[in-house]
Amino acid sequence: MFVQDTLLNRLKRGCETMAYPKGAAPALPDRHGGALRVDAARCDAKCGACVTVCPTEAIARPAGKPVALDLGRCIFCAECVTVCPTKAITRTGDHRMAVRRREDLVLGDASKEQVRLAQALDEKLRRLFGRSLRLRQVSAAGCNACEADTNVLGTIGWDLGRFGIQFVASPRHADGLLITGPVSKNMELALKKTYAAVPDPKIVIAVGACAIAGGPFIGHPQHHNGTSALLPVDLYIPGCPPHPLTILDGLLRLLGRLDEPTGIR
Amino acid sequence: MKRDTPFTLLTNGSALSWSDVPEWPLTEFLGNVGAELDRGERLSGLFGVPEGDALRIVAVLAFDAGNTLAVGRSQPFSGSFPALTATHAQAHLFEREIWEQHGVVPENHPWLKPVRKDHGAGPAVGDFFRVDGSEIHEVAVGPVHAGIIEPGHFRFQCAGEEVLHLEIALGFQHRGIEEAVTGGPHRATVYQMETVAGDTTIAHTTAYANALEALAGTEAPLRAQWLRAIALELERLANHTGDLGALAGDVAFLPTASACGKIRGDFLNLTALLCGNRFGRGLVRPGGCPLDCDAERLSQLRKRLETALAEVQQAAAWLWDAASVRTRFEHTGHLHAKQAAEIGLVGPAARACGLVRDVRFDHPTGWHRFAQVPVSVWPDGDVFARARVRWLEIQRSGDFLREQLDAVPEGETMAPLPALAPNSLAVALVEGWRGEVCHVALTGVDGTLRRYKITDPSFHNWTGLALALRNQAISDFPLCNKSFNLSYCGFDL
Amino acid sequence: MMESSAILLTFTLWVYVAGMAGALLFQRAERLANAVGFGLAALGGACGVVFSVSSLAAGQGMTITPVTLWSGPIPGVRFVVEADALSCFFVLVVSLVGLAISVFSLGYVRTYYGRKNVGVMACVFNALLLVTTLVFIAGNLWMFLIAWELMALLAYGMVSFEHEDRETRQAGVLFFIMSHLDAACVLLGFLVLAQAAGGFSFASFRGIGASLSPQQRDVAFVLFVFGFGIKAGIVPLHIWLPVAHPVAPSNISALMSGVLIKTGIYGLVRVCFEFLGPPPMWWGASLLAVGTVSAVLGVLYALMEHDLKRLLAYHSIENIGIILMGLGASLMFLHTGHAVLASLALIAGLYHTINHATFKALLFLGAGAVLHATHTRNMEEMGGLAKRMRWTALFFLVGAVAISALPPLNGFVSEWLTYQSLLHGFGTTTSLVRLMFPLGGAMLALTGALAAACFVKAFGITFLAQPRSDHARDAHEASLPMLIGQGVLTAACVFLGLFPTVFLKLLDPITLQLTGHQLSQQLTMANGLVLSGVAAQGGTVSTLGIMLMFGCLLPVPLALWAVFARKARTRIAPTWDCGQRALTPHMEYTATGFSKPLRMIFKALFRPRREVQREYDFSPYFATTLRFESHMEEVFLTRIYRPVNYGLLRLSRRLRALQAGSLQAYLIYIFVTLVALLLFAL
Amino acid sequence: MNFDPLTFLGQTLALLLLAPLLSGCIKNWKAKLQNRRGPRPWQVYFDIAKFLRKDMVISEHASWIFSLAPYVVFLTALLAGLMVPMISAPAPLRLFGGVLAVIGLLALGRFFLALSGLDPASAFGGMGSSREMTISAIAEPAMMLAIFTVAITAGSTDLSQIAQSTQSATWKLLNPAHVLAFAAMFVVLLAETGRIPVDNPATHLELTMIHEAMLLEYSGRYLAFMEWGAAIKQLVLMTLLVNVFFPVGLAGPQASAAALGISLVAYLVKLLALSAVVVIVETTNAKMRLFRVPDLLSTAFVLAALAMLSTFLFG
Repeated sequence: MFVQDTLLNRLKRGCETMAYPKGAAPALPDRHGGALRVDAARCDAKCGACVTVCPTEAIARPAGKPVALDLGRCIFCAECVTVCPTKAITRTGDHRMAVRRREDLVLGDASKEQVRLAQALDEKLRRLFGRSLRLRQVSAAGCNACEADTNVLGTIGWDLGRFGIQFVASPRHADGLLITGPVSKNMELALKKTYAAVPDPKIVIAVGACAIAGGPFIGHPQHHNGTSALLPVDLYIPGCPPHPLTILDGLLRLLGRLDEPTGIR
Repeated sequence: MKRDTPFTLLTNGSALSWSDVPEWPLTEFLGNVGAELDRGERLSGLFGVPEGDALRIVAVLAFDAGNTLAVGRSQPFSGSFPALTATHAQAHLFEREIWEQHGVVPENHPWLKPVRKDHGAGPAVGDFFRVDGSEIHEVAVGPVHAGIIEPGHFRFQCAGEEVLHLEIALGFQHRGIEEAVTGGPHRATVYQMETVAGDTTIAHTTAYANALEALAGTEAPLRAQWLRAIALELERLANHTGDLGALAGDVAFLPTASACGKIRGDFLNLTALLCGNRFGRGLVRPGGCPLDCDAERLSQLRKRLETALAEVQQAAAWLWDAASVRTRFEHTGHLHAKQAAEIGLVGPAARACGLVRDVRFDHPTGWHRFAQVPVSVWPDGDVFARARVRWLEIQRSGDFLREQLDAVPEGETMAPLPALAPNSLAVALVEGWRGEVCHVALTGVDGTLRRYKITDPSFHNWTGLALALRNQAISDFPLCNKSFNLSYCGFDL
Repeated sequence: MMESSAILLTFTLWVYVAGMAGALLFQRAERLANAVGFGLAALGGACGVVFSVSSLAAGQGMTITPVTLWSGPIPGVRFVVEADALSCFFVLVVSLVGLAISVFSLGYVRTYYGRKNVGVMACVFNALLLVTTLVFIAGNLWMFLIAWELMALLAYGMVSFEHEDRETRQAGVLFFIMSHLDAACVLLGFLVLAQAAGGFSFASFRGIGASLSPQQRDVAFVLFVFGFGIKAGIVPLHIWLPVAHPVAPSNISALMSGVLIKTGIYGLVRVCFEFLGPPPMWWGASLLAVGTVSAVLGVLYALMEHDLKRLLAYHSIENIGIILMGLGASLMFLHTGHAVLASLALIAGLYHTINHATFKALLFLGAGAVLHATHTRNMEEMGGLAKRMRWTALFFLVGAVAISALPPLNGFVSEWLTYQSLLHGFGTTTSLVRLMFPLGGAMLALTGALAAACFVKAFGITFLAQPRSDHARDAHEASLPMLIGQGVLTAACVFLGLFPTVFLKLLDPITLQLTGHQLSQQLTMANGLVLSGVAAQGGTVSTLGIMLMFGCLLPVPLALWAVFARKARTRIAPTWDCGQRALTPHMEYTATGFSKPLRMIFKALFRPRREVQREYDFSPYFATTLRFESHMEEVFLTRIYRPVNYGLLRLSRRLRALQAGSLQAYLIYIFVTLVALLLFAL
Repeated sequence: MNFDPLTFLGQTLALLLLAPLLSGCIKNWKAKLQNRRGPRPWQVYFDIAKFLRKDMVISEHASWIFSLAPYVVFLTALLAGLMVPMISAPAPLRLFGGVLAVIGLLALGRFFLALSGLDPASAFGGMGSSREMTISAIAEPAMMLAIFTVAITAGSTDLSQIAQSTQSATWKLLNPAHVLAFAAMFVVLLAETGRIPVDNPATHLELTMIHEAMLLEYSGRYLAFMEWGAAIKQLVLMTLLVNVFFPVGLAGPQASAAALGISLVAYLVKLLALSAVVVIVETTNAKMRLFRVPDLLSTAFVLAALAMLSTFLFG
């Protein structure tokens, strides 16, 4: 009967949860490429190849300054990497991209070649949510890819529960919102009511390029180009969709559960 | 075999000039469409093409038995048109959409309500259908659902625990893709096609690519078509495994739920092996597939595919073996074959009612012309049947991938795409994992896209869920909902 | 000492008479009639309470001397009054409930100003109290039957007080017929006894059963069970109760449910324990069985109601069933010779009698206040009254907790005593009948749980969430006298719940008189704090202890609040509605929806029928209208009463043929009867 | 009146601390059986501590019942726990109530929990209350019959007395009456604490919840008290099952320190064994259709009735 079968199978396979963050992080798919890096020295002021090719106008050319790449609007299509003649924009293969402030995602200036990674919450919030964080997920016009990769964190491989992080049904039980999708006008009322229903103190996490700046649909009149138009956001996790490892890294970084030094660059 | 029909026939993934599309006065056009539907044909698309301030209605019919498509259009008209829905239920959502997008009123349409937005006030407003009776109470499960799922509004009319009527109001995910594509293809169009429904990226992008290639008069290189077929089946495997796990999770059967959660991640990583993105972003482009795969990568894909298929075999075996699961699945959310045919269900939901409908079988295009995937059908039309159809498709997709990975075609994977022919219409159908994805592209005088219509399989199937819930216990709704597992953003575009 | 209580008793009766006269006199001035009538009734109730408590407290010192109230012109017909311990207990019941209802009525009858004759109502109310008291203290058959008949007539008058609508008139007629059925049975029963005893005084009836032949005793027992059973409302004789009680004005329904159905219990106790001598086993077993069936069916039917007063009426049947379980067990223990257990079971039955009187009257008064504010009895149109009628909600909640037999209130204490007696019953006999005790216990548990479910529905749908109608939205709190009336009964419930050992002392003289044992000492431990069963280690309970422990443990959550949540703020926000536009009252749970699962589980009993009419213009997928109706079959009505009714009608129609109208036919009938009589006389 | 404050305080602390740990262990083991690491057993402490500190959002439709219910649920569970023998046979509040008082207190907690579900006027709360009261109404007679079986053989409703009398005749543990009563009580335990075959504690889906649906509107410290009360209720029912129906190793009234130590160890071992059985049942069964739960509970009633009959047959 399947009861013995399942129990035996269980003993054979043992614990299938990954060792991360204690052990090494699982490798990103080799063609994924991870975060982007802008090498200001290599970018010569006259060339604008990458600006025209970017589908979400994430790259701007401020006069006299090196190119400014906004990773929040980037959907990681890597068109700019292939088209840049001097290889100024490169892929670092690094999964760590979550930031606390929106401007930390803009790369290009001399000291800001790469993403300034998120600092943990302040002492009070970290003491409160450090070991028990319950999030209410709201899909505001998300295309179901960011939702799927947030959902996969609950499966046995990633096992979000071991950090005390849990997705709950009612906003009353939640400590914060995890928002995906460019926040369509049709979802505006629902998102505001959900945010109002969460008891303080609460945090807001924007997952995916859509939730940060509108993603591939940037500029459409049907939505608000991301969450920051409506709610104060505490954590931005870029990507289209962000790899589960990136989302998990962002959450753990937010709660200060990652012991390795953050601000290395 | 040719059938005497007034419509112009064309094969899937091909184009014809806008003038070749037969044209009739409005009532005659609707009469012809009604006649074809009475003969048992299926309506794949019915949409409006504005001409000045007047409007033409274009119909795309799928003659499954004849393995061909058919198109026809009405002369420009304005004001209102007699609704087909009175006699053919499968046209009901199309006509509501025409009313909402173009303002022409379908006369005596039995259920004329907005499809995506309520003219500025957001969806799910206004009067819902009410059952009268003193003990009836409404249960409204609003846009924000429990768990991680897209928003949609379900209004139940209940007598205690029993659901008498379910009305579904969507539109929360509306991002305005069709409006953005007109005048395209722009820089962002292909990325928007990839995110029409995030979990059906390959199907939608392949349909988009086929349509543009048809308009350009070319075809993707064979190896590219092969790579697209591989990616399509990987996407199907990942989603069906995820659904089996979710169905087990909804009845709290932990062994299969936990195992399938992990195995779905493995299948997504196989797609990531091909293109770096777990959902196949960047794998398919009009003109072919930009990223080629060397032999070593394919053998690694083959090896990891075997382990994943073995694991899903084990997990599914537990599911079918557990009696407590079976009592929950059987006779829940039942749909008859006649109902499924009348409301025009597609995909696994239709095949679970015994209808033999599969675009890879009826209208093969791309690599499916050379390699056949048998159609998975199950007769009963309840949750158990939908789960079994998913399990059969996992096995058959697995066999197809094994067979194809052993015989890899050679050649280029990317060819430059010539300019699109002006004033021509292209229809591309692809069997996504939820069912038939239908893209119709119409170019204007200057070769840019004058009108682009996307029909996600969920557009056909949401009515099926509303029907399946009648006279069911409300505690079985999540199970029925997950057995359909329809896309909200695919419907809302 | 005896002299003063007799004076007090006669004074109480005269106060009622004065109340009647005063109410009639000031009919014209409604306000005055109300004040005088119900004021005097309240005074009479107070005196009755003082009388009964003092005489019960006197205990052994009570000598029973029959007093002739009035000897009329007809020889041999004398109205004798005799207040022994059992009578005093029931006088306490009627007086306490009468007091509370009179105070309540001072405020409640204001709605009838200008519409109905308040003076008549006050007068009949006083008369009812007077006559009921006389029933309890009747010394001989004449007094008992006259008082019994008057009680039925006056109650009929009150049931059809609002005779405008047909439903009330029909209910009155049904009540009238059933009252006279039970009066007939009781009369026949007493005639069987009187024929053996030679006289009509109750003193001569005591222990008369020994001199009767077993068949005669059984016949008398069956007649008494039928007679008193109809008045008490046990299943299957209950059909009049849920019809009559709801249509009466709420204060009268409270009196009927609280007191009038107790006259049936009084009759059964008086007859079975005193007159009919040592009971055979099947008497007790049948009472226990009927009690269990009444309890379970009563609560099941109550669950299906969404008319607040019908729901409470069905609960009366349930609680009468529980009382009968106690009495039945007591009779069985008398048969097997376990006198101590018999007195424990009797105490359980009597304790539940006064408990039911208090919390049922409280709930009916609460329902009256709600009806007074919302002008409807249908719970589906109420809701949100807790915020508008704060005190009535609190009192109704206390009544609900009490009737659901939840600690620490009085319902729990009496059911605890019943469980104790059932538990020890298993060991009293070896015959198969001892299995009835644990099964009875299980059914009592089912009844308790279903009662809790029913009162979560009743309280939740009526008082909580959003108001479902305009009436409910602008409901206002009841007036002061109404609140005081409910407050008196709430205090009684709390007292009877927390201090059972104090009250048990009052029951000593009764058990001494009926079963020859005084148990209050044996049941009291830890100087009155703890109530214990009869067996040595048989298990104890202390409701007062539980309340003390609640107070004692409260600092635990409060300390956690102080330590952790000092800075936490509270915010009022709309209910979480999944982010949709707004929650409408139509989305709240309905009373029928609440009890639907139980209706499906017990569908063999309810036989629910449902009709769904679906209309559509073009295709079945798009219905234009959908109607859903579900009905339940009144099993007793359709299976027992209706066939009997039709049978009688058919028979009477056939007999009408005898009335042929021709003189010759009548002469022949006379002749035939004469011949028959002559033959019989040989 | 032998009421000594030491065992009273000891047992209160034990109840308060052991209950979250036990539900944490069950969650952890369920995760282990799914091949995942899962939340640590003391995770429930962190959750409760966080909820205590957080602000509260209360529905505008809620009345004072909504604020009273958490305290009633918490205190009734605690009080019922103090009447059940944990380590030594005489429970601290033995005099204040036997098994009938324990069932009554848990019923009082459920009464107010159901009312608080109806109060905020949301359909889910009403649904949860209706299902909770229905299931408890069907479970109650089965529980009472099982308890009657044990109480009759011991001749008392006092839990300590029952435990000691069952303990004294060791063969009594194996006679069919006790085994059947234990089985019936196990099924009732699954129903009362909302475990998998009846209700899924870890579900997200409001329409399938029973117990959780009533808590959807609670937040902050009220939610902490409600969760804690539910955990204590689960511990009380398990202790009832373990110490009264299977009182192996339970120390007598005036037991020596050694006997108390053995009793503590035996109690913890039995408790964890019972939790293991519950976990295995949970991970290998799907949740029952709502209208099949009464069938499950009527089988529990039949088991209890058989237990009763067997006391009659085997004396």
